[in-house]
Amino acid sequence: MKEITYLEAIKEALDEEMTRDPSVFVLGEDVGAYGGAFRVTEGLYEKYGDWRILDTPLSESGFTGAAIGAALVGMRPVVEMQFADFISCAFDQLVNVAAKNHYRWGAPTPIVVRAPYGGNIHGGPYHSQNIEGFFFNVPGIKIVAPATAYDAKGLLKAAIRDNDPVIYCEHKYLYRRIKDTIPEEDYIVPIGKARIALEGSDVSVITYGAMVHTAIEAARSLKDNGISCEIVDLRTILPLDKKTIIDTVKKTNKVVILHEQTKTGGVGAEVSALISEYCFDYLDGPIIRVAAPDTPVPFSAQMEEVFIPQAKDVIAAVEKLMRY
Amino acid sequence: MKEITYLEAIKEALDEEMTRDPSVFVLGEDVGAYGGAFRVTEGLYEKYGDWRILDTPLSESGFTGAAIGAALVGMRPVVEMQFADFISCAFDQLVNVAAKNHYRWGAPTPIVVRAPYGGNIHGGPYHSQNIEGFFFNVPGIKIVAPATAYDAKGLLKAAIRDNDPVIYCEHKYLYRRIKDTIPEEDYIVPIGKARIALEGSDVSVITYGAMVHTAIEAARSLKDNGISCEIVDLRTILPLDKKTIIDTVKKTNKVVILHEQTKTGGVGAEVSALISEYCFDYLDGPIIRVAAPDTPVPFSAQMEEVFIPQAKDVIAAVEKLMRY
Amino acid sequence: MEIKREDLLNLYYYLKFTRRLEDRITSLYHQGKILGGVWTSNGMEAISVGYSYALEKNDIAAPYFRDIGVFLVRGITAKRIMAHYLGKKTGVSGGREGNVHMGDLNFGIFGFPSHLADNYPVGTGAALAFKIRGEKRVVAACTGDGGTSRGDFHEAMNFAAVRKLPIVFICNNNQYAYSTPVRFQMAIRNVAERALAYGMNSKTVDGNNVVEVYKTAREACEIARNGGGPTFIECKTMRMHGHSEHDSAKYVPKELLEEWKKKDPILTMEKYLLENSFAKKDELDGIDLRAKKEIEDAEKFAEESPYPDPGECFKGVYATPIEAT
Amino acid sequence: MEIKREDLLNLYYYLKFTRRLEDRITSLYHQGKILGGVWTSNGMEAISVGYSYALEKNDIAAPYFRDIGVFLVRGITAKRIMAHYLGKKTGVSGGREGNVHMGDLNFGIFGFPSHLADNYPVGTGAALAFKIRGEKRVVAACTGDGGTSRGDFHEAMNFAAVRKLPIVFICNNNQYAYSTPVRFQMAIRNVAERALAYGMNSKTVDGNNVVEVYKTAREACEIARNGGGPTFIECKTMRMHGHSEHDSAKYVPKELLEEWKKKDPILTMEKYLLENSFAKKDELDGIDLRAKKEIEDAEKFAEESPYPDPGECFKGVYATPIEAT
Ligand SMILES: Cc1ncc(C[n+]2csc(CCOP(=O)(O)OP(=O)(O)O)c2C)c(N)n1
Ligand SMILES: Cc1ncc(C[n+]2csc(CCOP(=O)(O)OP(=O)(O)O)c2C)c(N)n1
Ligand SMILES: [Mg+2]
Ligand SMILES: [Mg+2]
Repeated sequence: MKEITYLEAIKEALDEEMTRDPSVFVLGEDVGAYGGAFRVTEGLYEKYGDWRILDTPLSESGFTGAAIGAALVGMRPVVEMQFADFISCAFDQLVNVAAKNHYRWGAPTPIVVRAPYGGNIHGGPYHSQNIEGFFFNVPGIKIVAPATAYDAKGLLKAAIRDNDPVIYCEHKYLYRRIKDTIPEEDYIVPIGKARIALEGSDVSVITYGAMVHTAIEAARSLKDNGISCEIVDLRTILPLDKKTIIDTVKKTNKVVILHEQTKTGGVGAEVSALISEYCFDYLDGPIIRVAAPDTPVPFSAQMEEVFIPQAKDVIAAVEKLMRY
Repeated sequence: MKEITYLEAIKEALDEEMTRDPSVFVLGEDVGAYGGAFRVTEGLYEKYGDWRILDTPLSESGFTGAAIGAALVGMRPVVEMQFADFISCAFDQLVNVAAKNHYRWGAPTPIVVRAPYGGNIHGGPYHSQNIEGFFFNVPGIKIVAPATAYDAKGLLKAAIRDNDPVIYCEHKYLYRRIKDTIPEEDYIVPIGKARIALEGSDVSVITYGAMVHTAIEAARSLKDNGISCEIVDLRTILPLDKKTIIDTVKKTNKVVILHEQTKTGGVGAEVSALISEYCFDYLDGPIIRVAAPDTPVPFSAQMEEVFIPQAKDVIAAVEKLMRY
Repeated sequence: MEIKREDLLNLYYYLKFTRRLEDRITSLYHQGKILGGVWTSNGMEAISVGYSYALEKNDIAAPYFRDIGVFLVRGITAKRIMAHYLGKKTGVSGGREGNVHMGDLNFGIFGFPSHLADNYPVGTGAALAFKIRGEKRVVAACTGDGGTSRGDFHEAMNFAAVRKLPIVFICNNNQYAYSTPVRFQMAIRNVAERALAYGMNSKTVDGNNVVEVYKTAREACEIARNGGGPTFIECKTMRMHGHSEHDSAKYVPKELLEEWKKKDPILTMEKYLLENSFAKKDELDGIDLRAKKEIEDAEKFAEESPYPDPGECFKGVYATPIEAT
Repeated sequence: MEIKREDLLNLYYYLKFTRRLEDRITSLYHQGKILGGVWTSNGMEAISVGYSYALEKNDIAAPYFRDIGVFLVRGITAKRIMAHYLGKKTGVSGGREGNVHMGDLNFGIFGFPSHLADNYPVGTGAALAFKIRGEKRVVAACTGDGGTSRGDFHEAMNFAAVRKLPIVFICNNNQYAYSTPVRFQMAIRNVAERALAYGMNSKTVDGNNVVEVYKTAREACEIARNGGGPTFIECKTMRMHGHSEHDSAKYVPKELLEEWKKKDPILTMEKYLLENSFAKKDELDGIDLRAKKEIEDAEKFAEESPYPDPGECFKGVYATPIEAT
């Protein structure tokens, strides 16, 4: 057992998978000798060389398409977007080629697209976006978003071994801010399974990514007021783990959905709709969503703070629901 | 008053707006002398010439970007996607340039992107997609989707006069299949306002686009069984007309949401979540979504028929809800 | 480069096979038996046949939608293709897809995504895999003149050139993208000039001469296979029908069609074979008959095949489905 | 082309102004007063200054992120820029944006979208509008060597060439895209060769020579203005700092930096002005002082300016908001 950061967990997963399976390789901008904009691939170039830690020209569509083609002939490419925001340039290849290959002509496309996403780092509109919404209505794509270092490693390994295109949302804010004690031996975190980040009985807070930590902060403070929150960390966003969602609602009968993604058309809408469909009789109050407002991510610290959901917003939502 | 098809309504809106305002122009593939793949611009080239009905090279990102730039200096470009499916290639320009210009630096971007979308025409995975989901989580974009010839004309005019980027989803299935009697004089249908397509009291069916007609078909048959449906045609998908949605739910207390878009992460999820948030106490049953399954649009008629929601699916959902 | 007589006759066979198959598909479409749309390679068959015949069994083709010849040359049966067009269960895609939107990894053919030029980057990826693994395999990827205006064309060409990938890029320059003539698509004379931006070798060939297409592609494949990097091959031809069967193509000058009619790739090949005594007329007729027969069988097979089970709609989205919870 | 002494001194002033402003921004960043990141045009100022000085008031600039000089030349005050960097209410974007992500239609400057080369298509659109309306206005759009590998570069260049649009495309070739040297980005010698694919005229100039950049851009603008179509101008230079202030740029050989240090655009211009007797040293010092003073005032203004109201976050998404219902 050893303690590593979220960022180190990602790197370890890459390193171990590349050692285990020669078909795994990484491509993207500046991932090579430089080690990537966030230094996630640092050291891997020296170990695996120019063709397995492969610098590309500045061309997201081109190199994502190339990853797809390599996957079709047996490789397991991991694409690094320098920032998740640039995945918009590769949208067509992901949505129309990768996502549909298997359905259309039976060809698995085992690619992983690493998307360093999320705000709270003063990145402004183009270096802070949550991009899961772009792909959330696209059948054929899988989306994961680890909240802990443990899951960051286990989900990336699972994603690499998975036979479908997986968008791996790694939250930039968490890179060096959180740590976990990780087993020495190989493990994966299965795609499609949420986890209970905190057991509780009064209200369920369903969330993922960096917001899991915001939820925990809120839960701590709510506990002091005698309110017990159950926190569900979705981990996989597409497809959603319906069972865990349904189970928690049946247990607590009250739901707050929390995400950093903007509200309209966010993951929370789907979670809410699922609950209304499957747990209507178990609900003791409205389903409240705490999410970023429907705006781009503003740059100034003052504005970004009201953009990013805070623990106090979660607390207010829970308290409102408890009064219900 | 005169009767025209949905397709003619679109063409008339273009023609009248181009006459009214010299800053309106159309660009896209084969829109010129050829009149567009669906013949929507037929005749306009002769009238407005090469520079206002402008054929572009095959380059969706390039010509959408060009539309944005033209809009920034005072034009009101209407981009034609040959099929909505190809909008994926222009995704970055729409999401990262058009949608954010006004917020970031105060510059309005009055472009309209005409997106001939939807299935039921044996088009298969690449000529049938519903693309509203791509943009539904993108603040700064507006999305409209007319269900009638009257609205097709009025919404396109409103979209052209609007100062924001509007994605105008025109349903290919409706082009020549429906007609309306249209006033001779100029009119618009305001963006952001839903309409009650059918008044009713037992259950609300909230829908848009071609599915409005499916809902009407279902409502007719349900009426024979003594069930009265209220049909809400959203018309504008982003931003949603919350008031009309809330009002209908308060009236009927039972909701079916219907769309041709695939279910997960669809517009229906947001509508459902809004209802849970704002009308929880008015609900007499779960919110049921009738939507396409989470798959690409299959080609064969047999499969496409189970893909596209049918009146019988709506009837089954309503009946289930009535038994509730 | 010498070509064996056997290969010449095969090329002739595939030209005929492609023509006859698409003619039949067109008829079935007009009879209402094929739904959606039909796009053919009529008058352009030499390109898909020529470049795919240049590939070895282990190579990969990443075709575009006028490349039905690739499917035949690589061994997909007319039966499966015909059933595919009819939306049958026994077709290449089992009914999930239609027209040239098909692919089959067992035959080294990537599915064609409708979005033009998308298969250029995808093709580079397979070439990259071969390079990484040190395999002596190559890729041939194709698009139309229209597709060369797309960003994906640029990104793929550039990447292949930088990394010297074993790929041959084919461009079917049939002088139009739908209704848009090449002069409204690009301000250069030959599409091949596009390659200058990447420092890539290029060739412009007569796309109606299957032998020339084959030879040029074959040479480019050998260069690629031996580490010499990519080549771009522009095949000049003419689209002899409308863009699709919906389109009467009034925008194409009649004289242009007249001129190119004389250069029909099948006539050209027939003449070449006869004049150089590679074959006699009756041998060629026999070959034609073989193609005709196969297509008749294919049609029968397709017509008799069942439609897919509607429930198939729900299957196959993921290669690794998540267990339902 | 003759250049007036006044223009030469203006060019010198803007070079100095840009350098000093960015130097100050860099300091403030290291003091923690500027959040996020800082990217500068250090050593490359002649490009943004030169090409934007070539524009007329009514023309449009569509810059990229090393083009802060464009903002100064076009008349945006250092005060507003400094306040923008500090995230203040009085800044160009009122706090909604940071660093070179700013734009202002009143000054004919399109906002820079981070996605490189996105401003190439956007630029063509403004040029198209001018052509449609018959206005004698031109556009200058800029990107880096790295940005030329993107699809949007290709689609914009091609469209501009086909439609002979009044646009001048500038490329800042500073030999690296972040850590990636040009040779791993493209297999050509000069980025200018990219233009061959579009039948577009191109020039390669010394990007550290502001007079050369200005003259070449000015000539290209006049060609464009008079219906002669677009030109692509590659400005060779060297990025003298890291990609951003985060980056120590160890991957750049020291000798390369040494070599280019000697070619510093300000030194080059100073030498040119003195040797050709356009100005004396003290006059230049006076100009420098003027820039220095403006920046000091700007900093004071920015520091004293209020932060934006947090509620601003919710405003401005739409130009025509839908009445709340
Ligand atoms: C990205 C994209 N945009 C639009 C289309 C619609 N479309 C289908 S074929 C075609 C013209 C293609 O021209 P070209 O590449 O020259 O091929 P050709 O049909 O002439 O063989 C167009 C515009 C498409 N398939 N993909
Ligand atoms: C589409 C896109 N992908 C990635 C990035 C991240 N990024 C910012 S600057 C940069 C390198 C740019 O190189 P170049 O175009 O040569 O400009 P330079 O920084 O050298 O001036 C990269 C990769 C981006 N801004 N846009
Ligand atoms: Mg063509
Ligand atoms: Mg550079």
